[in-house]
Amino acid sequence: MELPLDPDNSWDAGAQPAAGQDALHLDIDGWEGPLDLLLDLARRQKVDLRRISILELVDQYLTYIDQAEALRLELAADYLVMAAWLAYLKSALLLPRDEQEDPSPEELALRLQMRLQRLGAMREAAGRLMGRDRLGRDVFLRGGPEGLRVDRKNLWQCTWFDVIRAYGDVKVRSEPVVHMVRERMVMTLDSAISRVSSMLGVAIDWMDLRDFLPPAHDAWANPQLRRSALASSFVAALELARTGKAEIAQEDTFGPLRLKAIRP
Amino acid sequence: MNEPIDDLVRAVEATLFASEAPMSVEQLSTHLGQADVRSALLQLQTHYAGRGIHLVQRGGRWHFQTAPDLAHLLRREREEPRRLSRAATEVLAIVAYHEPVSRAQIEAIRGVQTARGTLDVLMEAGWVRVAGRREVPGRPVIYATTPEFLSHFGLGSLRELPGIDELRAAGLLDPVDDDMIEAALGPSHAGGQSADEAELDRSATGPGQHDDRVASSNESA
Amino acid sequence: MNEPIDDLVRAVEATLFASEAPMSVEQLSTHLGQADVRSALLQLQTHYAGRGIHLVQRGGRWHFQTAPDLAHLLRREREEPRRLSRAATEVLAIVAYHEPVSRAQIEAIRGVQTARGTLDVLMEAGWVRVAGRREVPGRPVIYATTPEFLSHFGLGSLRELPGIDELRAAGLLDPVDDDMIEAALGPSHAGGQSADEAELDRSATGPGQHDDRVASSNESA
Repeated sequence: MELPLDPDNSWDAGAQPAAGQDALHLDIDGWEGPLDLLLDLARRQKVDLRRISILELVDQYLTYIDQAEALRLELAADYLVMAAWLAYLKSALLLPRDEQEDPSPEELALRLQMRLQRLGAMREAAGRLMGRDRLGRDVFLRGGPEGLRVDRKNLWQCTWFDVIRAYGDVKVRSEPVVHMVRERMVMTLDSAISRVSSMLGVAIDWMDLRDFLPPAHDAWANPQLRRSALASSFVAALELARTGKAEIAQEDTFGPLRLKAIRP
Repeated sequence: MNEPIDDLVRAVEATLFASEAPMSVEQLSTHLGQADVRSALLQLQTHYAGRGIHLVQRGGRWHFQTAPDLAHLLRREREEPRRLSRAATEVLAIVAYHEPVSRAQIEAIRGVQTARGTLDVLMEAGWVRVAGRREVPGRPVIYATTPEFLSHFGLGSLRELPGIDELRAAGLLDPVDDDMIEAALGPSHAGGQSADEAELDRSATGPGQHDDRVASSNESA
Repeated sequence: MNEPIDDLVRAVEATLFASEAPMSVEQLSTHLGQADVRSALLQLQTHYAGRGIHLVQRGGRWHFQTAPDLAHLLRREREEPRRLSRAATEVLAIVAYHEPVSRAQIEAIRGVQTARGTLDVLMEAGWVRVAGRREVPGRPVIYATTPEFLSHFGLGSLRELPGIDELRAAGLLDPVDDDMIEAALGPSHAGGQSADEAELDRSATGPGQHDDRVASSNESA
């Protein structure tokens, strides 16, 4: 019962040499399981599968199994299981009814018959399918089609407003961040020098630098302007000291800066 | 000699001739600037009916092919396509007539376990595809045929499968529900494993392992 | 509808259709049992003359091919609308406002590097063209807009583009806040640098940067 084992090849290898078991030749090659064997036996009754005699079929199957065993053929387990089940079915069909039984033996026989019909139908359908005019075997496609090609072309979309808005964005983004110093009131260095030197000219003693600033009213009340005046006056003092026109003294760190004219 | 031919008919004719693959009405229409190609297809089909080339529709896709009666002229010099094993042809028929089907349903009909390799061969041939999973416990994979299956076997649709109406009328294509499978498998599988166990085993030992009986034998039997 | 066709004509038709290469009269004849195929070929040629495919003879070999006037069907162009990227739109605007400009100038104005692909896209769109080279060291390629640019955007000439004052009036040059400036200058400037430092950084990115100051700024305050 062992058949050539070629599990990976579901394509027919073509001329398959018959197994060399001449002594055991019992027309047993090629069954695909017990159902397959049953179907073949049923076909031999030469009647419509719907009208086969199940009892006859069971007998044939059991006889077949007996023969195979007599010939010491190694039968796959499922053949034996089927034989046992069929033997049970036969006895159930023949013996007086047990009303309790469900499914009934007749129902089981019907199911078996249905399964055989179902398999028979598919086997026949497969044959008819394979026999059709098949593409590449009986009918052919065009041998050298030119082929269709679809080139994709981008259709770019953009509106006039998109363009000018983009330009505006570029302009705004790339515009340098310019910090304009707003024009504001300052005391220039020149005016500080002339103011400090003229006031030094009349001073007799040391004077605090802050005393050289203009009086803090009107425009000079502006703190920014006062700071500018202080800074300019400080630079003016340094300048006068550098040119030998004034002395600068500071007693403590951050203490008041005092100036005094150097009399030539 | 010939009456003038409609431009659209000519365009459909040229497009289908040039195409490397069958084309659906939608594909044709898209290629030809959204034209309605249906009537052109029917005109061409009629025109070519008696010729050496036919225009056919397979699974909604159209292609030209040689006339079947000229097979003897053309088959020559061409290598015979490899033949499928009987097991594979049976499985193919079951998938086609019952689709979508699970492996367990295929096995229930055939009464034997089906080697994984058998379905692989059919999928490799491009005739069978995985069509999802059935939403039942275990979520088994289900299989169905492809448009290439229809093209290859010259079927406009599955409704043209040989004898399908009779088989359906006889109840031979009724869905095999799981209980039925269990009951039906009872006799032949009593000695052995459940389908799931077999599946696990198979994935552990490699494809096709179990199917000594399937990969054998010839179609002719 | 069709008159019956001679079997040999049908055979020649199918054979040429299925053949992967053009066939000579001798090859055809050999293939078809030494039949004299010449008259069949001429019949077919006449039959197909007005159709979407023609039977033609080239260098003594016969084959079917698409009718020359339908050759455009073999290579279709499909237009896919795509929106111009922001970067490309900016570059387009700069070319339009400053043409002819070199790539370096575009980058200087945008303040960021411009991918080569961006200009390619604009040239593919047909809106920008290479307008020669500038006669300065390095002879950089300069770019300008095309007539298609004008017609696409409905402009009589580039002078119709709104000027700086008009852009400002339209609010398109409204001052941006510090966050936006920082975002534009990149993350490295986020840490509150003085304007001068930022200025130095920026002038390092390229020439032409500072000219913009003239047209810009909001010292009106």
